[in-house]
Amino acid sequence: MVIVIAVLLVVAAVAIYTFLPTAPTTTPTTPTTPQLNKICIVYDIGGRGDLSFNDMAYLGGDRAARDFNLVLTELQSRSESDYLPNLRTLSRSGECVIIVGVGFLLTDAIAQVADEYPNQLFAIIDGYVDKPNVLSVLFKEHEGSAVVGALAAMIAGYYNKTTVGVVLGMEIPVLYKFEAGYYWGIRYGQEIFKEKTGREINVKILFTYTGAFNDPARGKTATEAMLGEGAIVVYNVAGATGLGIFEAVAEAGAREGRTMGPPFGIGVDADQDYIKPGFIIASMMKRVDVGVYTATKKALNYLIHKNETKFGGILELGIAEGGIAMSRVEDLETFLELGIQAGTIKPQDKETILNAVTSMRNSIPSWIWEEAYKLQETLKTNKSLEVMGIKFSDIEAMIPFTADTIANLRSSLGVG
Amino acid sequence: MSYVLSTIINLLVSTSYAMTPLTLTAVGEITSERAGVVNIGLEGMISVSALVSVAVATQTLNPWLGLLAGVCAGALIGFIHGIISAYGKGAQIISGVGINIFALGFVPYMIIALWGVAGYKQVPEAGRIPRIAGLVSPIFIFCVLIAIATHYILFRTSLGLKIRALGEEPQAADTLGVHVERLQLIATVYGGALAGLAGAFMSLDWLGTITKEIAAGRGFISLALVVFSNWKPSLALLGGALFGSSWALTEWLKVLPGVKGVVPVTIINTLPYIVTLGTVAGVIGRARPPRKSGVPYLRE
Amino acid sequence: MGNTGDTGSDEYLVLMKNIVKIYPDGTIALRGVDFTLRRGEIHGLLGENGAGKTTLMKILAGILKPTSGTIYVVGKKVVFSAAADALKLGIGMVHQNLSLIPSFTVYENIVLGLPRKQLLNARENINKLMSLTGLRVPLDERVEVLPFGVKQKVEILKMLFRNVDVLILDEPTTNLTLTETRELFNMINELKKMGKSVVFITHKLREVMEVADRITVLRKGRVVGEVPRAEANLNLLAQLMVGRNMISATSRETTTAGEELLIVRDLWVLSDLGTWAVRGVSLTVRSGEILGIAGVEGNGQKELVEGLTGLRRVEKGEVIFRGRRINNLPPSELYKLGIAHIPEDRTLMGLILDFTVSENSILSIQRSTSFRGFLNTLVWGRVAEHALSLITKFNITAPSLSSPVKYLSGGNQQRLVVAREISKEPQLIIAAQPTRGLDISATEHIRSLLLDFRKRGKAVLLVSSDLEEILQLSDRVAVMYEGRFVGIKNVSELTEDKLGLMLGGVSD
Amino acid sequence: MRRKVLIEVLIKTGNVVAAMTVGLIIGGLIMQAYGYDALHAYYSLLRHAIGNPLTDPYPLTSTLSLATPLIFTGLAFAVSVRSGLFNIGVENAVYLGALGVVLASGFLKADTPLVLVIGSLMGLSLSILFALVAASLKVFRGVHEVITTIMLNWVAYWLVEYVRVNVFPDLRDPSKTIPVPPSARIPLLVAGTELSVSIIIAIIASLTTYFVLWYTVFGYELRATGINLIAAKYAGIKTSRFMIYSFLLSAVLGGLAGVCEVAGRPPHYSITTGISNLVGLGFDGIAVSLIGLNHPIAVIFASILIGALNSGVRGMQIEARVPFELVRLIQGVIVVSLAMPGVLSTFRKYLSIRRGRMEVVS
Repeated sequence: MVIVIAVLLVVAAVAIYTFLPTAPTTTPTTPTTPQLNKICIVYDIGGRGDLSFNDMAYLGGDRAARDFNLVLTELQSRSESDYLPNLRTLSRSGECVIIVGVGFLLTDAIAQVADEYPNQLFAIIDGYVDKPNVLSVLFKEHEGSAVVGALAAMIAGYYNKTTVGVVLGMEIPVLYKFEAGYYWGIRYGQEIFKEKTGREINVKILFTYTGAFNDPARGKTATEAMLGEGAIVVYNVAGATGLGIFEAVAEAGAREGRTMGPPFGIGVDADQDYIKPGFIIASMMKRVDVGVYTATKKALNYLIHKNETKFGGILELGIAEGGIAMSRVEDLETFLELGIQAGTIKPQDKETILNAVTSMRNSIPSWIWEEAYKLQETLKTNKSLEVMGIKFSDIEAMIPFTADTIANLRSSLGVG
Repeated sequence: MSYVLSTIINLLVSTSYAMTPLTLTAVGEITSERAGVVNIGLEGMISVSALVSVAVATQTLNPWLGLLAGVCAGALIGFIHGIISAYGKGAQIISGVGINIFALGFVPYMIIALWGVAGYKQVPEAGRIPRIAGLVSPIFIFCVLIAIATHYILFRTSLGLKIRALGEEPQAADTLGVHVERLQLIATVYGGALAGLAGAFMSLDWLGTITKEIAAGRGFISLALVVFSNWKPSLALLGGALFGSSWALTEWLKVLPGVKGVVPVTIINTLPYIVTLGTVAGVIGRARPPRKSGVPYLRE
Repeated sequence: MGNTGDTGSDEYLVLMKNIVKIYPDGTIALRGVDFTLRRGEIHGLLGENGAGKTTLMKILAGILKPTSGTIYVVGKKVVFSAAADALKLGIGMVHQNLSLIPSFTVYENIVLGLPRKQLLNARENINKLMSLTGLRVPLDERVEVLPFGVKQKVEILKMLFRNVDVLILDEPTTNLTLTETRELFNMINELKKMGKSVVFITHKLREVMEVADRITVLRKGRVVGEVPRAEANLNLLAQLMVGRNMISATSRETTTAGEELLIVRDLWVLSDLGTWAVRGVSLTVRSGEILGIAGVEGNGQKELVEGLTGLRRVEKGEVIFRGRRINNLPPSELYKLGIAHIPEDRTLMGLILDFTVSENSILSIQRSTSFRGFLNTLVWGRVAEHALSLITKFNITAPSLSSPVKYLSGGNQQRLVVAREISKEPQLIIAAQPTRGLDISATEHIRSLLLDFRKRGKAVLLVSSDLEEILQLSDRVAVMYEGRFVGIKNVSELTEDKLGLMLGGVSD
Repeated sequence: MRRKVLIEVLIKTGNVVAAMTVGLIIGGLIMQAYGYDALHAYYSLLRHAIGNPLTDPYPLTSTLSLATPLIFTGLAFAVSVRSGLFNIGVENAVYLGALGVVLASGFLKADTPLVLVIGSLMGLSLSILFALVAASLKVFRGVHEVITTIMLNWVAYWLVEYVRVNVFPDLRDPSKTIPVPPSARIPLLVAGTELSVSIIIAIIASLTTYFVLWYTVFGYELRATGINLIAAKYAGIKTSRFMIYSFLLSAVLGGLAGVCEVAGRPPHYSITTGISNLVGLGFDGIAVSLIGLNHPIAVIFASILIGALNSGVRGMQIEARVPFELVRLIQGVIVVSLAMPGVLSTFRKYLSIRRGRMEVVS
């Protein structure tokens, strides 16, 4: 009896398996000729919702898909072991115009699959792969970080405070770039402040690695510690952990009856000024979306339009390339507009947010803003700015950072 | 206020927040394990309840309704787990693992489905739980009370006697007219409700946001806390305070200039775990789990 | 067989009709059984192990669901979905394998599950009940530290406290002394006077004759007789129960005792509570003799046995086996020297219930070279041979060598333990309560095995609370009372009455 | 006798299949409710988990390669369950096993197979060391293993992070540790896939575990300790010693998972940020072990089952365009349904009761 049931089950399973492809309900799954019409994005295990490169990559992919009439295929990874099979499966399908690997964690996997499928085009965000069919999209996070660092120092000076901080996620080299730029920027900001006001300030810099990108609780507690140590501005370089930073900052302000900072947070990657309007002084935007969009465009040019002969190489996006910038109110407007389109932000909220952000910005003397944006302009072309004996170009030369080099830099910039 | 004093107060406040979700979840799980049902899906229950509470609080702009919804969501998962464990005599550990995986999918999926953003949603100010004196969370107070009350119920009342009997020898309780399955289900639902409250606390009170991995391992720490406390809610309160304070202290230490130069951050991060391990090895020692906890009760 | 109308009438407090019980593994326990119980009646339910007595009563107590059949209580058809339902109707059962919660106190065990209002002066009421029935138990002690006999009292008290109309006692005298048994019977009669009904499950003919008003005999899932006491006699009942004439009681041949195998001098052992359980016991066991240790349970026998078998630390004194001091040697060493141990609780200690028959047949001799192959492997072929030889030689009924022993009946489980221990070819067997809870044929079998062992010039240290067994098997008898020996006597000098006095600590 | 065993196996398999079917149906309804084609999704799942191995072995190799570490961790947990422990420390054994290989790569700085040998030894020693902490606290202080192992997992986690950041970062890409040198890597079984010789090691490990547990005195005593401590003591078994042995055996098996992952899985051959290539393998092992009824041979099949689900996820995303989150949700439902006790067993009970009833009537 039991054996009969078992056999029946097996037969049923096999039957379903064999006959399914011909069943009319299923859309064609084994098309005879694969259509080259997809943008394929493979996220790292952080996945969507990291408020960072994964989400931004989606934005860029989505925009490119609409602009170039392509289909966006997203593939999230359950674990690191999925990267290689995910990339291989996509490559084998032959349907992807470009496969974008989001995050440095995918570097090795892309390097390997790029060899196996030399005709498939890839892009890697935040990683470097030296293959003709791979576009390495790198960002100059240190540039933007320097700008927000200068802003932080000047705000500290303006409010007669002495401390600023940065809360980071896991200890990885990409984050060292943020750190380096930020510290340099703070020291440079001190110089500007002295120049403008004649007052010498020496800002104490606090930093901490929470060890997680996904735990706002750690971000909040660390920020509370920093505020307890007298910090007035805290820079978020911690993905979703950063939500806790903003929370702590806003709470501290609210406790003193304020609807806007100080203290302030600084947003990262996306324009995060809207998360806690009034308490996020600005955001260091890292436009991964621009990277994905540009990579797709390059792939189409090379593959379809044939008006580019070379695909691979490094696409380095900094302030000059529009890949890195400190947010402005106009950026926020654009972001909010996108949010309204996507239905994530209610149209009536837009004005409220904009008003809050604008009045926050107005509470800081305009010369501080001007100086910060001026530094942003300068860094487009001039890397020889120097503070405490360190030129900005020196920092670029240290990339890729290791734990040792960043430790050296911290001590030479007087970071505790 | 002097620097030292304010730092101590700040640390105490941080501790009160860090310990609340752990203690609540552990107290619930203690009740459930005392009744013989092990639920390792705590992580998932915290996350799902956090999500549901934010959904309701955002919609109604009423934090208490959100809180209630979170509690209900936890209770519902507890109910499903209870049905599978108590009535279905299923494998409790597998079910718990399944709950955790389910939450890993459910929470981010619903965040996208509900709000069109991936990964997080802020709670509007009107949906946040108000603080007492701007510092203390009412749920922290409630957490202390519920731990004491649960302890009292478990060890001083006839209901508690019945519940503990289920974890020790359900057959004996069964013959005396204790409704084994029903009571196990109730205990599991209670456990779920407290885990749900923990989730709602994290999102509506402590962090003011839901993220897709909001529990971030706290479910498993709670599980350890259950053992740490030797299945006694009052000790879970102490254990929660111990872990919470060393956890908060860790985050503080890492911020202080100079510390990192001496000890690498990664090593500082082990502090709460080593403290717990040391305490349990040095002070607590032998723990005796409920004898039949995790074992489905099968009648002949 | 049923002699009543089809609907339950008021004549019977309980009427069970055509009860069939088939267990999920296919075992048929009851094949259409009718059973009646009158108000104020003491009803003996007699049968061998596996006859279905317990199953039938568990169905009445709502613990098991019948596969088919109907139950009427006071003329009304009832369906029990849980024990609670039966308890509500005043039917309570005291199990043979007690259902107490070890880590709870006696008080907690008694009041478990009671509604709040009954708890208010529960302690007072329990005390009243204790003095009424004479069942005295320490209310604030944890049950796990109590001896078996006391636990059973707790169990009975627990049911009485629930004010049941029908009290089902499953083999209640197994662990009671003569005096205690007498007390129990008095108490049962008291209950009868109060208008309560008692079902008394047993396989002991004398007891059922002594106490029951009416006797139902079960054999292999069927009722084979329902006899009023006036019409019953021992032979009739025995024949009904066993299905054939009784085997004559094993007789003991005289042998001459030889060398002193085991010498114990001034032995002191602690109990789990850290109090002295064994206070300076001295004894010798010679080859070719059985030394019986009688005593009410909880007087240190358990600790004595565990001390001698390496399971519990010997604090003071000396244990010498064949000239060698063996204090505190681990069990494995003792086995090598030729000591075997039949533990008092086979399900907890003597067997691993989830292990197969084969696996259990080598428990404690698993390291023997006869089963070991290359690199410490277990050669299952040889194990199976061993198990098979035990099964055939000792007449054990088992579904197969590879079925878990939990599926064996109690008698066969114990046969397996005894067979295994005897097969070790030891010089001395320490046997604790070797026939507890077994039916007549299993009991006789195991006793004859022990006597046979003695006949071969080996020695047995028998610990038993069953006086009949002590008198039947032992050459010399020691009585243990509060951790000491009241006296060691040759069996010929003893009678049950004399022994009874000594059990109470009275030496002559 | 043989036949009985076969029926047992079939029933148990049938129970898993039946439970999974329930899970799949519920999952399918959820997908339909959210507007996805469930049949298509499941078809893609199968296609990417198994496919047609004759024409294209890739999906199957992917499934098997994802199953490999789970076999080890499942075994590790099964061994501890068999000895009566709930050892969550398999997770840290995985980390530390991998750490050993990385440390060896860093210290030896040579491209030689010796790195694998020494690394495995170091890794296993490390995981054994951690297991000894839990074991001795259990045996000497009575500290329950659940708490010690959860804490030790985190200690091990940060220890590995420390090595990644401060001791042996890959200088070319410091987001991960230095890689295992090429000649010390476990070779691939099928070129162009992720399936390495590790799976053979895993299967050998599971056969060995089976053999040790059921065909040696050691295994006999270990299992006896796990089922009934008192009876084991009676049998002259030094039970606390066997608890320690079980911890060690779990540590070795878990450690092997780490070794095989770091030395045998392309493309990293190193430990990455947040140990993200190893995190969770130990916990997945719990589910695998329980689904496989804690039997070393069944653990292989349970691992393949979970491996297939994990591999098929990609098909559901690419072809049926079911979002990843929903796929995980459904995976959770399926695992929950696996907790349900056997449908077939219930059916069989019903049958045997019916058979008995007929016997009574006749």
